[in-house]
Amino acid sequence: MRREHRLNALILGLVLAVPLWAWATSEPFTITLATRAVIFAIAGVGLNLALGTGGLVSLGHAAFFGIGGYAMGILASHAQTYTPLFEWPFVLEGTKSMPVIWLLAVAASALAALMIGALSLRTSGVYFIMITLAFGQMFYYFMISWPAYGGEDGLSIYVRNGFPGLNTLDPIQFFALSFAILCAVLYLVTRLRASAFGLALGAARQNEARTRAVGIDPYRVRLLAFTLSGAITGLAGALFADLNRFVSPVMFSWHTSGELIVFIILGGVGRLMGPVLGAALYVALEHHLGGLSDYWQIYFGAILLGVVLFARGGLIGLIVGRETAHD
Amino acid sequence: MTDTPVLELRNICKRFGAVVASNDVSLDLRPGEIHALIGPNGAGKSTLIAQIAGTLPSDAGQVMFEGRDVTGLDAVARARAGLGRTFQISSLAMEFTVLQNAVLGAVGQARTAFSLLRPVMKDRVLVAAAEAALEAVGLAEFRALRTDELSHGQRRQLEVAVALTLRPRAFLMDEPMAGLGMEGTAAMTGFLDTLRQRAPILLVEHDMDAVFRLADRISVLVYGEIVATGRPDEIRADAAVRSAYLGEATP
Amino acid sequence: MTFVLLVEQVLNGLQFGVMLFLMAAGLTLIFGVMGLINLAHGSLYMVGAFAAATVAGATGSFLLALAASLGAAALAGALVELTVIRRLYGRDHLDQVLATFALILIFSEGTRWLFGSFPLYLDIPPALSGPVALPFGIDYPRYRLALIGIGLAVAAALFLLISRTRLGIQIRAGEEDREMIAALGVDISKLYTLVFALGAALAGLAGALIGAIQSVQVGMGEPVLILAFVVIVIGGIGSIRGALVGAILVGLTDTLGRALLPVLFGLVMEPAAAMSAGASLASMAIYILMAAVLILRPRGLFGRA
Amino acid sequence: MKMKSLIAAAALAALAGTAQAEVKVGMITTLSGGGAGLGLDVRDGFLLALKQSGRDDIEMIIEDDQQKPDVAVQIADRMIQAEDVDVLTGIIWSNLAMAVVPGAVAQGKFYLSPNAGPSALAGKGCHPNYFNVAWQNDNLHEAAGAYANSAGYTNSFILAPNYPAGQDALTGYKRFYEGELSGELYTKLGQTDYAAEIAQIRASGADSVFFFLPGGMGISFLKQYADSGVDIPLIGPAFSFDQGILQAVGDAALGVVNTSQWAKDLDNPTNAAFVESFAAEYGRLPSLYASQGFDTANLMISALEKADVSDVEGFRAALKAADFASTRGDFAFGPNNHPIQNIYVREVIKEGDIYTNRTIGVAIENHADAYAAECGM
Repeated sequence: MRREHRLNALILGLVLAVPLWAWATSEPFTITLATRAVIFAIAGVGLNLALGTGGLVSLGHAAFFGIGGYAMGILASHAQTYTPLFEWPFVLEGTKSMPVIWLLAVAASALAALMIGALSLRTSGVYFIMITLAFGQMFYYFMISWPAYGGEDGLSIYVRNGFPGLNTLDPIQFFALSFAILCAVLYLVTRLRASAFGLALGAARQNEARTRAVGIDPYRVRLLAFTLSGAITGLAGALFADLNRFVSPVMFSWHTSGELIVFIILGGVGRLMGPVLGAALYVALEHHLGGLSDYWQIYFGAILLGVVLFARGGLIGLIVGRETAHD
Repeated sequence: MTDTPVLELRNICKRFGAVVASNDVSLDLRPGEIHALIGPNGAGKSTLIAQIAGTLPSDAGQVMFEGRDVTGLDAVARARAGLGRTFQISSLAMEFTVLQNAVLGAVGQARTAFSLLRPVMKDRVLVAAAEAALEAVGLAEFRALRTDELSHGQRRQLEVAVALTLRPRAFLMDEPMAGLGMEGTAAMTGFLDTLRQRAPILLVEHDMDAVFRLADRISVLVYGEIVATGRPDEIRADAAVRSAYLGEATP
Repeated sequence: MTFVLLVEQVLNGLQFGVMLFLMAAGLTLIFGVMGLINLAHGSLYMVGAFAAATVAGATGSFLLALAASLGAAALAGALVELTVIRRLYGRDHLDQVLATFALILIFSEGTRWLFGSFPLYLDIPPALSGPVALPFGIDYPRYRLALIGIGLAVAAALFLLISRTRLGIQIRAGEEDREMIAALGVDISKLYTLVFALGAALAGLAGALIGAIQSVQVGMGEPVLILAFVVIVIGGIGSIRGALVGAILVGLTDTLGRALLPVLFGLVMEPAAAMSAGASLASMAIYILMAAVLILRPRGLFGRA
Repeated sequence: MKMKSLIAAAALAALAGTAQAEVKVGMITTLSGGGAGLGLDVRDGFLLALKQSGRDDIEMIIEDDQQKPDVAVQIADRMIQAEDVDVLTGIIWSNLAMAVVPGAVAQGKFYLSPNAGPSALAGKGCHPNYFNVAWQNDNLHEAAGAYANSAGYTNSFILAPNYPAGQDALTGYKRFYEGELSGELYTKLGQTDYAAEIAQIRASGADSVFFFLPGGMGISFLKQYADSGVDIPLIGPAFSFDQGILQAVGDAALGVVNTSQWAKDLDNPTNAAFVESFAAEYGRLPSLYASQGFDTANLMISALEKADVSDVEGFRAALKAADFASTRGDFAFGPNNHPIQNIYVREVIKEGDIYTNRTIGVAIENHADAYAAECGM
């Protein structure tokens, strides 16, 4: 346990140190890469709440990532053209303010997660994996063919949205903002995991009959976990859209859902910092392997395969050993 | 007042295809008593427990709990209504510590499963309730162990401890002595003897010594039907029971 | 929409469904016996199509091409089972999803490395090309009729294999109780390799048959894979009968949705908007079907509780 | 591997030559996955032109966008922030162009498009630093509509995938086509089975079918259409009849009429030399995309001859002059920096064992796009 704590601190320290070093040596692109890793990490931490702590293997979290992204895209594009989103029953104007966008991204993805979860959680196991995939695909095809916001072309936002007191166009400042959100999300998830809710969620994953027998309804516990998980992933989606200043239906594709799972498994399922380490490694590998060969995905596939087959418990598991019980 | 049953089954039926698992079963559990349910393997004891606990819906009949019809309630609602059960095969969160399992019961009892931010293992009230339950079954010194590191017998004890944390108004216990060994069985028997003061126990048990020592009344289930109900000495003397059941497992 | 057109669309849906069944049967068999989710099943479909295109290009014989697709896919399947898949039995579904996701990357880029980035050529054999006249004045492609026939024949053969042969008994025993068949003295690892290769061969055959009327290219397996998953989830995972029913249901829903929804929307909306909205809904139709089935029957139509 | 060696050669050459006046070009294109064929052709055409120019002061940085917009944006960020490139090029897909181009030109870089031409970048979103060397997305479809008129078709059935480029394609066709429509269909993006659509075409009583189904979708449609026995003539844009995929379609494509701004047999010396040298260098016939990559590089080189890339105004004016020998013959930029060029009508034929196209006429001469008026540049 202590070792995992130290490792967690080390990972977070590295994620902070690399862009700071890049800033000092004027390597803005490395900062952008680190920001990408941090945002993926937030999405992964969100999914890990459902997948790791709750045992809910969702292959449809791209839906929430995409909804968060489009919340940003839609609000900012309306602000860009000075047209309201709708005027009835009340006037909703577009906005270029990150806090407002985040609020709406979280609300919209939480609502979607609540509805998808309410239906999907009636199933379990492989069926759950597949029904979440189906919901993700529904959103994907809907966004491709819905012409109002660019369809498959997506939406470009020419200038990154603003945050009071910061210049978000400066890579290091936007990184700092993303990193602060990652820390806040990690803190929130730590609290959730240690709470009575976290205990009930873990119990529902390990033994559903036991959970029922103590008078806790696993369905409701899981639904809340799924909703919170979707909301966090949605927040990451809004940040991701701001990083790229662009959203497209690719955010909804099942490959995105797969990648989020990859982060978690690379790092370690159910580990607090698993998705952080996984996302950082993923971005680093993608960046360096891409330069090696046209066929770099073969190597990437082989590395993934190696981790699944030989590093059970992910890389954190490999380093600190089996997860021990903790009070 | 004392004669009003806490738990009452009225004409409960369950069939799986052609197999009749429980056929028109009626029995009751009165305050302060241990009512043992015995019968040969495959008689339908565990099915009946599942029907009472609400994990298995009945085809017909009613389950009354404290004068209330709970037939339509699911397992969660019945647990909340005050039915504390232990499972025949230990059913615990194996990755949790012993204490965490007990605290889980306390959380269920306190209905704080949706408390999101307070660290549950630092909640004095819940932890105290959990530790008291562990103390009662003799597991206090193992509180920090991972549950999958417990011996089989210790897991049975933990099952009972979790049921205790629920502060139920009736216990359903499915073979709490199984695999306990001589000493463990003796300790558990002594413990259950005092437990009936807190709430009556419907006890399914194979250990006949324990059953005849503890039970105020005994019901005998054969092929899903109750063939006899009575005081231990009545059951010992009952001809139907002797032929159907006690022939193969003499007390 | 005329009656003739409707009949033709139903035939189209049936043919699409039967092809999906070939994919889904292997997938559901592998899940039923080994409890494995295989995302790389679409890659085996691609392997079959590429093998068929290569052999057809070299020999000009469609039958040899089909044989090559069966052989190559079965071989690839057996190889993957021996090296990777057998380490995944008994792992949780999450590990299986990720490992087979990695296999997709390796298969896709490996195929591109071997065959290049351009689609390959594979055509319908001359004997089966062109339309054939059916009753009610329907002209229907001969090859598509043949596909329906082949698919149903494979389905029948599969049912016979499972219900009548020694291998079938072992497969069914494997679905019921894994320890049991080991105790019966069946070489379980050989059985697993065999079942995996059989599933792979079916996928390869589907790839070759479909490749002749579609595009043989890298990544061709993925859309089909997702559809095959939809099929087996609707049918109930592990059930061959469920896969057949699910496949035909999905085939009909997709085809008739594409044909009818824009027309239906046209009744209440202006044509251009109806076209777009109808097409959007049609592209989501099978996912809506799947969600609806799972909400009503959380283990699919023929799934075991 | 070839890419590596070419880049290495370019880099070495750059080192050997004068370090002065070095130009850095960032190419973001699709080199992996199902759409890699297009990116490879653009890249190879581009590199061929560089090689033939003999210039040793152009440094190429080539990256694979995996056909994912977020990856393309990330690569563009790196090329701009870390590599400090002068010119960006290479993107194949409209949605990736929409993600990258506005940001790149806003940061003062030049972008030369070798393939995608979304309407948003031709109209309101036009930019002085953005030059399209291929076509505006609607162009080939508009030409198909014009061809349908001249061929005497009066009752077309039209279909395209349900996504913006598909909607633009049908709009583009209808903009020039004057006859009636017997049917209009949107299919699913990535769809591979067209039995249902072909049945509707058969029942529609149309005299012509216009379709826009890029990549594998077109291959599937053509094979299934040929096999269905429906003999209504097909018209399409060149994308489904390109050198790279014709071999996979085979006989099913023979005789089909398609519209293109380029063809292998266009009679001009630049094109003849290009076709011959491309085949010699890479061992395959060039495609439409290869010709676009080749033209893009030559446009850039022609501008470099006139002005240093650091002289932004001068370089921009030199690009705008389009003073280079195009494989398409006459080529000029309109007010929105999009091409004014002939769109030809081609027919698919078989030359020996190879399927290819033969030019049979001109669909529209000196065609510009419909969005130039919206461009406030």
